[in-house]
Amino acid sequence: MPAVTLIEAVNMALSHEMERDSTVVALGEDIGTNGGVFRATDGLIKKFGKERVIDTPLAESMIAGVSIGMAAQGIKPVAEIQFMGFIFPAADQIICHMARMRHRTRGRITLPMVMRAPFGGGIHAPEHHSESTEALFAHIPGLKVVIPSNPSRAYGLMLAAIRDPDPVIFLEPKRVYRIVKHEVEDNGEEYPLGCCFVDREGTDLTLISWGAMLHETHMAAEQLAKEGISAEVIDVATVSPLDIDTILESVEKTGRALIVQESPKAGGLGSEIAAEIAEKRVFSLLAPIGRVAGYDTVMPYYRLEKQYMPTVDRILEQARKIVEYK
Amino acid sequence: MPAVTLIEAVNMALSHEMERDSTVVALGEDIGTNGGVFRATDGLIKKFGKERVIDTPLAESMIAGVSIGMAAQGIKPVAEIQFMGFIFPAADQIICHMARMRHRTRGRITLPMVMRAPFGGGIHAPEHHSESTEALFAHIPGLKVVIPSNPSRAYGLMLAAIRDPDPVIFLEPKRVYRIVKHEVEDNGEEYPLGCCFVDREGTDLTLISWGAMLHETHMAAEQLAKEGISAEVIDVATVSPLDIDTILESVEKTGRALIVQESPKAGGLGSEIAAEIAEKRVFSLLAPIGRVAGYDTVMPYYRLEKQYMPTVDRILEQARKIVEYK
Amino acid sequence: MTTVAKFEIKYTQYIDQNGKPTTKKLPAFAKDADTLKSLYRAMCQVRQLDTKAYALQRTGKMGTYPAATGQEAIGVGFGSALNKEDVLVPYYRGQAAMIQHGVTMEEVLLYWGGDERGSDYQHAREDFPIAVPIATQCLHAAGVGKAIQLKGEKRCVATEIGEGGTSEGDFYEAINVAGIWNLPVVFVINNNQWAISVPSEIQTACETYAQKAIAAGIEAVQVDGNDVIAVRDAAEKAYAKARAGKGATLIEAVSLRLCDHTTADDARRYRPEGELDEGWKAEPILRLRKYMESLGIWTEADEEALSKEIAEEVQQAVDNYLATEPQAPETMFDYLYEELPARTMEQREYAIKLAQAKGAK
Amino acid sequence: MTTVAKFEIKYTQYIDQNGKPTTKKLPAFAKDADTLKSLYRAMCQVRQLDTKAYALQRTGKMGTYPAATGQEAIGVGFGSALNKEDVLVPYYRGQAAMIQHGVTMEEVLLYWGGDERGSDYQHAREDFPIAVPIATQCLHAAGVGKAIQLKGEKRCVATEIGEGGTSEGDFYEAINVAGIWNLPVVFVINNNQWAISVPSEIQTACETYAQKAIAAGIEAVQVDGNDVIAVRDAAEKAYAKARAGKGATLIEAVSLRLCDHTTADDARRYRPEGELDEGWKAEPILRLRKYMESLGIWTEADEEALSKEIAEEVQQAVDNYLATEPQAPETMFDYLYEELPARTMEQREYAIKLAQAKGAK
Ligand SMILES: Cc1ncc(C[n+]2csc(CCOP(=O)(O)OP(=O)(O)O)c2C)c(N)n1
Ligand SMILES: Cc1ncc(C[n+]2csc(CCOP(=O)(O)OP(=O)(O)O)c2C)c(N)n1
Ligand SMILES: [Mg+2]
Ligand SMILES: [Mg+2]
Repeated sequence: MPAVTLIEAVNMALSHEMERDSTVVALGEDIGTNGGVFRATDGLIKKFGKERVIDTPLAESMIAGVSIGMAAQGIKPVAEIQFMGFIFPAADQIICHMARMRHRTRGRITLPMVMRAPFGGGIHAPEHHSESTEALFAHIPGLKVVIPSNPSRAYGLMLAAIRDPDPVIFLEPKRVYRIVKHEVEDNGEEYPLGCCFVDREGTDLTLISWGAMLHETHMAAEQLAKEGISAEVIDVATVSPLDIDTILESVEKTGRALIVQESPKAGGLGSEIAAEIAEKRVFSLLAPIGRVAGYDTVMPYYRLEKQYMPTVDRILEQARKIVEYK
Repeated sequence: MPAVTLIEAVNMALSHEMERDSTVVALGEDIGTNGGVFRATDGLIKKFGKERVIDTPLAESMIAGVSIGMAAQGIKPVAEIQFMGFIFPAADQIICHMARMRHRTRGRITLPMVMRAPFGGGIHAPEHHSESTEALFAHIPGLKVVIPSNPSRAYGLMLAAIRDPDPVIFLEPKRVYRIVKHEVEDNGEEYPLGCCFVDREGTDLTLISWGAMLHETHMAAEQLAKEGISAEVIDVATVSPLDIDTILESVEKTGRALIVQESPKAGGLGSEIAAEIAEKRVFSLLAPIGRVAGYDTVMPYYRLEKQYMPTVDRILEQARKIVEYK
Repeated sequence: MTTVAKFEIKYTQYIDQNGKPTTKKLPAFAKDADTLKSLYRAMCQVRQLDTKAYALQRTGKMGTYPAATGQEAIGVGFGSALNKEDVLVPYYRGQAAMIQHGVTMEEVLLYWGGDERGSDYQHAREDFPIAVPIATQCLHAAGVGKAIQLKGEKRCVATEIGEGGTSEGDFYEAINVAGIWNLPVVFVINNNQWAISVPSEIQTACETYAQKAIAAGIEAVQVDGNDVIAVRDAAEKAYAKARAGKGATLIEAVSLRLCDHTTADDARRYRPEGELDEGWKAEPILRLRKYMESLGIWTEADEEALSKEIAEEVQQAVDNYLATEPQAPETMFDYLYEELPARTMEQREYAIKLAQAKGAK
Repeated sequence: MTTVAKFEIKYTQYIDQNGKPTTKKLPAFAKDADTLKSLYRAMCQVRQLDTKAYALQRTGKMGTYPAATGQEAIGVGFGSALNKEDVLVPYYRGQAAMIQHGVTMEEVLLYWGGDERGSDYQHAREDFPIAVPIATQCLHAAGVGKAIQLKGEKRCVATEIGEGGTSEGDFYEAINVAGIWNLPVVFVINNNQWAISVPSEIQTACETYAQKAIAAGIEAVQVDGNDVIAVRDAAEKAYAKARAGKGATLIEAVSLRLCDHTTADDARRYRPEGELDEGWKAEPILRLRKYMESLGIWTEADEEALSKEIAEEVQQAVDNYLATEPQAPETMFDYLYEELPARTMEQREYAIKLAQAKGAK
């Protein structure tokens, strides 16, 4: 089994599915000859030709709108938005059409399609290359929003996303594109969408995160273990629709919840998770629900980005507070 | 003092401020000769001429982007987006520029401007004319998002929005554009942005809402009073940045919170409010935090819209549950 | 200074407003009685449907409705030239073309009557539903065209947009990609000279809307949008070219909106004096009738028979529409995803419970 | 069929790649030694700055940086023709024009070095900061132009965009509104023939980018973007027209990107064999030098003196840049609103506390 990085796993899944299903087509800016600015589509144009690996003109609304038209006609587009910071010109097509076509036509026209975008901070990139705005799309009924946290999940979830009968926004945490490798067999086995993964079992506290932040979260859990605190770690993975039951079960067990997110705190996905706990398990709680998050300000340019992003220390500080709460 | 509707109050405030401040300019689709499809700008073109009341070409990204350029040059644009469902083509300009110019230039360029849009359901309109997506913009640092619930607040908050040194998204609950009248003196007195209003004092339960839903919320409070339940009612008014302290104080007093919102539940503003309570006052709670909200699905066409929107009965049902919670 | 590129925009009209041919070179179908009669019938049908829908709205039996009064020749012209296997991507004022391609009047009424089933076209299964967000449909049409191209099919796509809608970025992005990808898409601009209250004089500095195609490197033609023969002829040529893999075309059809923007609008607030009187003289239906009369293929009797026949059809559609029970509350959820998430399933149950409780009351 | 509109696109070049005038009718400044030398100096300065920035990035002292190598004549040409009171709305590859309008090299370095203070221009106070989201700046330029028009001022606005960026809806919406509102805005297309890895052959079907102006009803001209005299001359005329209230102009300047897209790119992955060799023969700096030599106003000695002088200036800017301490953590919050909300204020305090704790460690 090859040991692959997250970005390689994405590439593997795309290649596997394009091999298996001739209706799958990749499109986006610089995804062909250049293989994508992060190389997610590297080599695909050689394998599948420029009919199925399409370098588009520079227009995100076009990429989304054209993908919608293609999907309606039985082609399965996997569209790349070069950086999530550039997804907003496509917001209208995503929110008003991608999310609604099945509903609007009473199921007559459906849109099996994937929109991929690298997101998140920590790679010293220019402005608009580091934000985490998954919560915006998680609030839109009709979309599925999926965020893999490691290579195996990237492979399995990408396969599931492409095979899903409904539109999926697939956000790739670029900070961890290459920091870990997993042995991933290219066997076409998918991971289920719409469910959280309990990465680590614990009894004192539930740490809930997704995407790149899961790495800091796991490091924190390790450290807490050394301090005799047993933390359960949940990878949300599909941030919408949310598998809240797995989270509630865990919180019921541990009585303590700490949510870790990179995006700004106000109105982030963590708020939805906290609200659900507060509605359905409030009296299982032995401590307030904590949220370690990016600050409610604009993501700074890279010289200060480390100061913006949640760190293992910040997670530990909050976790200890919660566990020691009287 | 004239008794005016909410839409008339908006018109009064625009007129007042354009009179007072010659740098204020209104622009948008059909706002000139036609006075806006809801007549918010009725008569302004006669008073101020077509230099200051501008019928724009049909392009929302343009309206937002041009307003940004104007604001940077000392003109104060009050831009209308005809319906909030059509704000998405402008999302990129709003999120990537309107919210960031001051921050990006270290205060060198600021954008005092207002973007108005009618929003919400209940008027038998076609698709995309009834949604409530305030939570999307409330998640964007650098924006202020203001929602008046009645004529007096519409007048005072609109004045404050135009005078504010930073960009304000001003969402008008069109369902209540004309259902109530207030005596509003055209005295140029503003209401403060960034603070909640306690509309009704109570001791048993805090009802938190904004916009049109406040009307159902008040009706529910009336009914609850008849049943011997004393409900405090809070009008959030500025949904971002959130004045959470006023809410926390109230919840600390009542020990019970029920949030009423028209937008889909998942990731709505109510989730942020609930999360803050769960983080900062969880042990003041005598019952789970309730959220009465639109369902997590696409707003239906008008024949079913009544089935979608929260009703007084739904609020009452939840409120009683919470008060009776053991 | 050397000239590196040259362009021109041509205008076509076959029948003037008095029903007289303005050229000897008429397309073949312009002499075919059956074709002319079917075009005439289609235009009269939409005219009556719109009038009826308007009346329904005024009596609270219909939602906001956008009539196409005066622009019937546009939708009928390009809609009737489509083959069944072609794909139509309409806009909200698209009933004339939609009906030509198999959408029923009842479906049109259901849609504007606030019922999603109005977009579940029973015949035009592949046609797109109405796109309310302006210009967005142009990109869907390009995508459909791309799929057709990838599948190596000989079909084409037609989409319609108002002249005001051409100011939106999506319109331009769509014609640009249709140009560079050589897509089998035909963009029809319904130039009814108004975008609600905004006239072309403040919409764009272009002398023609057709010339916007030059920014995409695609072919364009301007036609008299009140001359159904000119519209249909331009569409036929553009479709043939598209199906042959020769790429996209932009057709600007110049007409005039003889009605309010929608039932929610009052054009008297902005429409200049006399515009309507002039407009009615140029409208498409009377013109075609005069032409058919001059060919001796249409009589007063035909006219009466036809309008009676159509009245019955429209009434039938209206009756069916009015007899349609609203959808059950759970249908708010049943088409969101193929499989409804557990959480939303609870909301579905709750909505059903509430509805039953109401019913019980 | 009658022709209702005609258009043509003209191309201008004054100096060919051998430094020879291609016409007798040169603009006056083309014979003014001081002007020519200052243009030459400006181009050489940007070339050296870009080279230096590249080197800094390779040694970890700079973030992603977009050089303008080969395109110096574009930014220098239209930037140098601006008056101080005019407004520049740049794009990310805009350093050549920005520096001409008063932005310092140090500010350019700070910006790409990940420090927001790089956009707090000390001299060009009214110029817009770099817009990273492509084409969005075109609308800001239109808005600035509208404000200038409303205020009745005689200033103009210049904005730059890459040829690939013209595929975005915002570009089209901007030229369209600039047309209908007759705005004092000049849009400069930096056609360096590549959008990262995407060549014009798959970007648009247009033969020229200039012709996109026809869709907005504004005037357009295509110039040799490697001929600083042609660029500057076109800009001067467009600005004069704009300041006189005669409306907007689109200038397409045809050049070639002789460097990678940015330091994060590797053009060898997609650039065809031999393109660079050809490209370097046409590049703007050598061309102007040859021309100046042919006028007898430039010598080998001048060249050496100049490049030494510039090297020192650039080094000075780099030293200042490298000596700039990072901003304090609270600056993440201090420019979000005029007044920071209470809630965010707590986060500000927390961030300061953390930083101090780190410092303490
Ligand atoms: C993106 C968007 N913005 C605004 C609207 C509101 N609106 C509906 S129709 C209309 C005018 C359209 O005029 P035009 O494109 O000429 O088409 P017509 O209605 O005249 O057929 C407007 C502004 C909309 N539906 N979508
Ligand atoms: C809206 C948006 N989409 C994508 C990008 C990523 N991106 C940065 S530069 C670039 C290519 C731009 O090419 P062009 O417009 O020709 O300008 P050039 O870089 O060649 O000067 C792309 C796709 C972006 N910055 N903004
Ligand atoms: Mg129109
Ligand atoms: Mg380029």
